[in-house]
Amino acid sequence: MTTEDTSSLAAESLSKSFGGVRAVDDATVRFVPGKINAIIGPNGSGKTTFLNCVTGMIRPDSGRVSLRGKEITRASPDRIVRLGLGRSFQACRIFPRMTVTENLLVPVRNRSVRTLLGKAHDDATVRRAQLWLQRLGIDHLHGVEARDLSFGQQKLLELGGVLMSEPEIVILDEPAGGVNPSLIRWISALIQELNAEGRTFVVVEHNMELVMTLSDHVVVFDRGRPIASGTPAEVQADPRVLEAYLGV
Amino acid sequence: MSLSSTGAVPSRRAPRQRSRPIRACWRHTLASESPPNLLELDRIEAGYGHAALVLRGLTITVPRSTIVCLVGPNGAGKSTVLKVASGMLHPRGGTVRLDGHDVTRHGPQQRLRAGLAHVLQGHSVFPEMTVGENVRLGAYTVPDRATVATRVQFVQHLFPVVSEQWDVLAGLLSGGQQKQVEFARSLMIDPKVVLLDEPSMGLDPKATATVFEQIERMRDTGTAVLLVEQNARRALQTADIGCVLDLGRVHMSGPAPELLDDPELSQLYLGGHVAG
Amino acid sequence: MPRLLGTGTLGALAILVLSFPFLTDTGYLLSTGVFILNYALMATGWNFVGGFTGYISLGHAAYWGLGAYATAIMITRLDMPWYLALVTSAAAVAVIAVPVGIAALRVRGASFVIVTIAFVMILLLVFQSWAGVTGGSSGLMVPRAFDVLRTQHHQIFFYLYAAALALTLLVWWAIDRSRFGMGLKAIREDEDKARALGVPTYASKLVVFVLSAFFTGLAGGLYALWFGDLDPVFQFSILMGAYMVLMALLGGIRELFGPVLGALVVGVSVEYFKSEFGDTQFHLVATGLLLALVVLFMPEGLIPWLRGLFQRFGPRASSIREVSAGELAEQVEREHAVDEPGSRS
Amino acid sequence: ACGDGDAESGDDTIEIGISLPLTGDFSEPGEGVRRGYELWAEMVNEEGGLLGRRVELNILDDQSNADRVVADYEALISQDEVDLVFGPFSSRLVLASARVVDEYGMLFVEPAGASEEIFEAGYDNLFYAAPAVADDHYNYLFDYIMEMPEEERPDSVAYASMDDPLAQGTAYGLKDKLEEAGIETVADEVYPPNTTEFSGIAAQLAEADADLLVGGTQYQDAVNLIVAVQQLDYQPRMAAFSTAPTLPEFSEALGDDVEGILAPTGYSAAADYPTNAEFVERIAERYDGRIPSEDEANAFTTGQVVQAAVEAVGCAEQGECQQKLIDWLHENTVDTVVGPLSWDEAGRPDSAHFIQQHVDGEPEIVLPEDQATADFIDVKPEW
Amino acid sequence: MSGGLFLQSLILGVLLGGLYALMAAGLTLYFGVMRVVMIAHAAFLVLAGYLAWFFTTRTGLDPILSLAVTVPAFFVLGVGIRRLLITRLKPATMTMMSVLLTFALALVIEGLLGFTFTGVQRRIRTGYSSANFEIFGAQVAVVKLIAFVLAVVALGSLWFVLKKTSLGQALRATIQHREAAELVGIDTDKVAGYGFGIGLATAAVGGTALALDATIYPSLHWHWIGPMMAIIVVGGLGSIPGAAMAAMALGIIHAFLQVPLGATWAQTVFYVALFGTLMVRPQGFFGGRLAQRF
Ligand SMILES: Nc1ncnc2c1ncn2[C@@H]1O[C@H](COP(=O)(O)OP(=O)(O)OP(=O)(O)O)[C@@H](O)[C@H]1O
Ligand SMILES: Nc1ncnc2c1ncn2[C@@H]1O[C@H](COP(=O)(O)OP(=O)(O)OP(=O)(O)O)[C@@H](O)[C@H]1O
Ligand SMILES: CC(C)C[C@H](N)C(=O)O
Ligand SMILES: [Mg+2]
Ligand SMILES: [Mg+2]
Repeated sequence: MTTEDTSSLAAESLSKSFGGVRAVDDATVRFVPGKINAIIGPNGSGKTTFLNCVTGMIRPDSGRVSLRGKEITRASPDRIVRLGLGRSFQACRIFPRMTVTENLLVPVRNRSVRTLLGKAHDDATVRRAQLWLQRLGIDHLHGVEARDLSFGQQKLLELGGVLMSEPEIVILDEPAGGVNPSLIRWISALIQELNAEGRTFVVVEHNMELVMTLSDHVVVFDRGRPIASGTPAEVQADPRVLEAYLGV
Repeated sequence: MSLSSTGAVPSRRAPRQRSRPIRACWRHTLASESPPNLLELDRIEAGYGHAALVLRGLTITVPRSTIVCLVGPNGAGKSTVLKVASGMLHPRGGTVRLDGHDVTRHGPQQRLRAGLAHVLQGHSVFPEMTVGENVRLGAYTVPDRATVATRVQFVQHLFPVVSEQWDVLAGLLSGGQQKQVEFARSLMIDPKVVLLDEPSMGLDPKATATVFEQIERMRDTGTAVLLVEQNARRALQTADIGCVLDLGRVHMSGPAPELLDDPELSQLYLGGHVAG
Repeated sequence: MPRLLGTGTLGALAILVLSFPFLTDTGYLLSTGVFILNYALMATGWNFVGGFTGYISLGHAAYWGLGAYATAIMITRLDMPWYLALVTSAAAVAVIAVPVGIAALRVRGASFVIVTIAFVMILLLVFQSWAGVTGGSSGLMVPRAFDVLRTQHHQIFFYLYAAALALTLLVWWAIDRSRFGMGLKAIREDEDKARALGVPTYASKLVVFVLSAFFTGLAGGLYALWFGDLDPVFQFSILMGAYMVLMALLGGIRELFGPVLGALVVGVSVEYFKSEFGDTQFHLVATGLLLALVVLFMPEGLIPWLRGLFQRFGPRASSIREVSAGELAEQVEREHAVDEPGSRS
Repeated sequence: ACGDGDAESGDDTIEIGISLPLTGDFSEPGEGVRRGYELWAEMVNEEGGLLGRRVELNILDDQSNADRVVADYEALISQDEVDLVFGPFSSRLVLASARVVDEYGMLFVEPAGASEEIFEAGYDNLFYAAPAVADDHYNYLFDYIMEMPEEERPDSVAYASMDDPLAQGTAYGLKDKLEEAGIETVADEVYPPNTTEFSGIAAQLAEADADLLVGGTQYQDAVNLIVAVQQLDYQPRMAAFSTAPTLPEFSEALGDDVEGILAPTGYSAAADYPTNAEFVERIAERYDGRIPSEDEANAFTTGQVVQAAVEAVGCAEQGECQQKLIDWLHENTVDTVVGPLSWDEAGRPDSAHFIQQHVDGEPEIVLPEDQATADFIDVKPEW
Repeated sequence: MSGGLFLQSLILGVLLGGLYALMAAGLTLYFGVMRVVMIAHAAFLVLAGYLAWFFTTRTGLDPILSLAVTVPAFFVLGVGIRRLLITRLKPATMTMMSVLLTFALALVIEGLLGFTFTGVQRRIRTGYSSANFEIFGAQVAVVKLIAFVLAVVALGSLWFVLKKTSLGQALRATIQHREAAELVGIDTDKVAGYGFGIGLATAAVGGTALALDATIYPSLHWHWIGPMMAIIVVGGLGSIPGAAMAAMALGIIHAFLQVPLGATWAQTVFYVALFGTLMVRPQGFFGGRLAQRF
């Protein structure tokens, strides 16, 4: 693959089918480095499955995924994270029996034995976690067991977990789902800041308002393959998109 | 006991006539000479385990063929309200009345039989049963096969997923598809009162539209709908009455349109007017 | 407070343990003491897997038995010196645990439990049938390591066990506080999520699994040297495995000293039950009831339960948003002013 | 009779510690041994006790577990501080307990540790209170078979044995001799203790269809094995099993099917040794007219052996007394209900076992001829 | 091996396999419908066996008649156990904790059996205990045949209840999402109770069938736990037809292996099969795949 920008993520004709269902069907996607990419598409169009293939959670049947020109198709999820790719889950996943802070202490990208055997609760890390919680507006809950959080709070916490691993590329599966509109605004502000710091974003979202205001580049999925891509404006104008997704 | 409680209703109403905005929600419903309230939550105090209270003396009433929409920050207690209403969580104080009868002590099944349905937030399909089984189970309490059959057809027509994926294990569906199945399942009965916890979460625009259509349909067929939505604008556009919940109290309430135009509200709870 | 409590327990335990042999000289009490230490070592060893990853192994007796037989065979067949045999066999057990772990850790929950049961069952059959090497059902006699009176023999092994236990606890503690440990606990909570956050789940599980086997095997080796008579039915029994779980659970699997405390309680009561209801099967009933009570009423274990009692009176963290949306808005605005955690990568 | 140490061992009593398999694999013979011990104690006490002190038995149940039996003797000796110990039942448990007793330096006379391993371990404090060690249990039967005329002599043998020192000891003791004599082994099955499913083994025995079936058994396994081969309709011409046929439960479990089944036994009710008559009589009155079983006899023998030593040496407590008792037994011969016993330095008795056969439903001694109470049935009736 | 022995082993294998199938079916039922690993299942089998034995020795009637008492009794017992014990477990930790809880149950049962009936091994002796008839030169033991028939009947009715009644569905819904199940109007308590009751009822039948032709003693259940667990994993946790088929297959293989390998080594076939399954197909060969995704 041609040498590209340091944080380029691309998928070459990925396919994944489950029994009969072709969840992802020969999808080729190049995400714009350093920008906020959005993926939209009807329910069941394969967005999440596509992300699962990209992040190594499931093995694609065919096709290849590359990060900074390096192939990562068969790499294990944890290795991919270490390469700087962080992702959040749609049905939000947190560690129920851990406190909010501990939830953020889990991700460790450095694999050296010294780091691993080092103290988990060391001050620097804990302070960093605290700052993230503040930016997400849930720092007052730091001592609470995650299972006691409300749904939206859990979504925020999950986002925090992803950000703690300081990924260069952040993949978010419906970060705004079930989140209060005001918080959505803060989240999008946060995303923009982090993007300004040079992180690439890939956001799957059904909240069109958010997608249109936030993203620089939009990919539209339908029946497992990208049917259109471009700036929000372009995409919004595209008849295929209107027909397949917006349904107006 | 149902007698005494119904008897108690009018006497209780009197003092609340002149009450602070916290009861506004309820007062408003009186104003619009609407039929008796199907669901009444009266000065509810509730919390989880030993932890502090989540709901602190909250009062909400939902009249027949009305959509009351609860909006509020995450963790305000919206889902908790619904759990209390459906009997999944027993309040520490206050009373729950269903069609005038005190059901505070009743469990979910009793309230279901009394005509109250609750669609949970997040995923509540039966993951290892097919979409078909899931939908049919929605009509578990409906004895008449014919009715079930017609309703199945109805939801299949509403949500293509249901018919297309009829034999797929529900747990394997995509997030949005699962929500659609859940909603379809809730349409298998026609209850007097429906509690919907963020039905449009994770749905694509088309499905969202369908869902809101159905909510309106329910309202028009006389159902009382208590709707929790984070997609607040959309929700308030559909709803008759809006209640803003914060810190476990009714922070503000009134006719949905009024709330929509309230600047302070839209700033704090509706995320302002997202430019663009 | 908890730190203080911890060190307190530690000191108390240490003193109690080390002074025990001087408090009694009847061989029976001594041997009971040794047996309880053996339990404690096994349970703590078990807790490397059970406690950190939440994978419940009912077949851990397998490693105990393997350690015991390996030591015995090395001494009798290869006539190694006892200390060499002890260490080598523990290591050997760890090596054996690698392939087993690779196979067993592929599955979670019930399947895992069943696999561990199956493993101990296989070993039982093998060690019963392979009489040429293992002595079959007639068991295996281990020559005495030290030529001393029986009571002294007990005393020596009491201290050997105590040392091994101390070592094991140290390692557990080190992992518990480490980032590695945090990853393991994440696995216990939600394995897939942990992977997605960069925890190398499979490797981590395997590491603790092998460690666990090692220390359990060590316990076995010591047992062989101390008790001196191995019987497959006893060495490879699910019951023994269940005792390990019971003890760890009773004390609290998230606690450093949980298994030790559990071992003390179970060990004492089992010995008591056996001597009380010796020739009836009543000790089983008693043990069963104990296990049931723990599972039903203090699934978190004794230590957390006690701690809970204290905290009942102390202040508790409330999970409610105590800030209204308004305040939160301002606060967040402020956040944007202060330094960006995101910038330090 | 369980482990509560309240049996105060003052000067006026002699407390004897015993661990027995009252439950589990060996429970039937275990119970037999207990009956033997208790009868002995009763009779001694009637006579005014040992050295004028009452005898008290402190019996624990080891559930047929090797680990329990060790713990039991440890407790009995160090905790309850008993004055003497008697052995448990069956070689497996004797093997395990011999060491702990030895390390406390106590005399260990045992009724049921017949297998060679025990004596090879070389404990000088151990004595097996029965006529012969396991390997020699079948000696008379072997001689008899050899004297049979060619055409009647079984020319194929099938062995099925529990993986247990005694059981295998007896069966393989015979196997070695027969093979040496050129009689072909057509099947040789070994099963672990606690096996309950015998149909597979039976299928092969039936397939081999040997003339002589030898079972190295304890109790229940013998019953199950026999029923299993019956279900496959295998009819050997001769069948010999260890231990089980010497127990009263055996014929209760199998009814008439026991007819003609052979077994080695260390005891004959008919033998006219001193004290035997009285022993038989006492058993009869205790257990409605039944003749003593081997295990009752061996247990009683154990008592007699220890009694002889104690009375000769004149002491019975822990400490150097025990060594005196041991030394005395090494020097002397003791008259018992199984005949005069003396031992080699490892504790092996040096006489021979009888061969018993169920004739008309009763266990009779058929070998050796001079002791026989009934004639040997050459061809076993169908079972 | 000779033709005669081959046929003989085959017959023994099939008859035994039928019994395994019934035992495993009960075990997999608990898991399939409520994620409970019922370690005590084997103990209940032995209990039923003892009751049958006790019944026969006391009344002198045929042990099979004891089913009239034990089956309903065990059903009620099952409902009770579920009510009083299982419900107290947190759904999150259900699988793990149920292992331990039912393990405790097994110990208690074993203990009580030993306490009341002593550890002495028992065997039911009926007129037909050693009866047998011949087909193609191979012998078929009457008792084994009866046990087999019992197993088949029980399995059949089990299948009917779960497939042809709404109970089956309600059961599965209950375990998969309790709250949701209640919200669609299922009486989750009652339903799960029935599930457990049925499971134990199968144990009653299985135990009686077992006791017809085997010795029973309190600690016997340990010998069954291993093979049965292996069977239900190979068959696919929760899949009753899977368990039945795996049981039959392994039963036959076991019978054949006994000839060359002998009793003990043959036993390992169950565990070898188990590990094999994990390597090739962790979810088992017939098991409905669990709906897990991210
Ligand atoms: N593990 C699986 N097994 C079987 N089918 C699956 C699996 N995962 C996904 N699918 C199917 O693949 C299709 C795409 O699912 P996916 O979750 O990727 O959709 P999506 O675009 O994320 O939808 P949504 O917007 O609702 O999240 C769906 O039809 C789903 O049923
Ligand atoms: N199971 C529980 N145990 C303890 N506390 C809980 C539990 N569920 C919710 N809470 C707490 O109760 C408060 C209200 O929770 P609730 O789920 O009702 O909020 P919500 O309004 O539904 O928020 P969201 O919009 O995010 O769903 C939250 O602060 C939460 O921390
Ligand atoms: C002859 C028998 C009493 C021998 C005893 N059964 C033993 O195990 O050695
Ligand atoms: Mg998705
Ligand atoms: Mg909510």
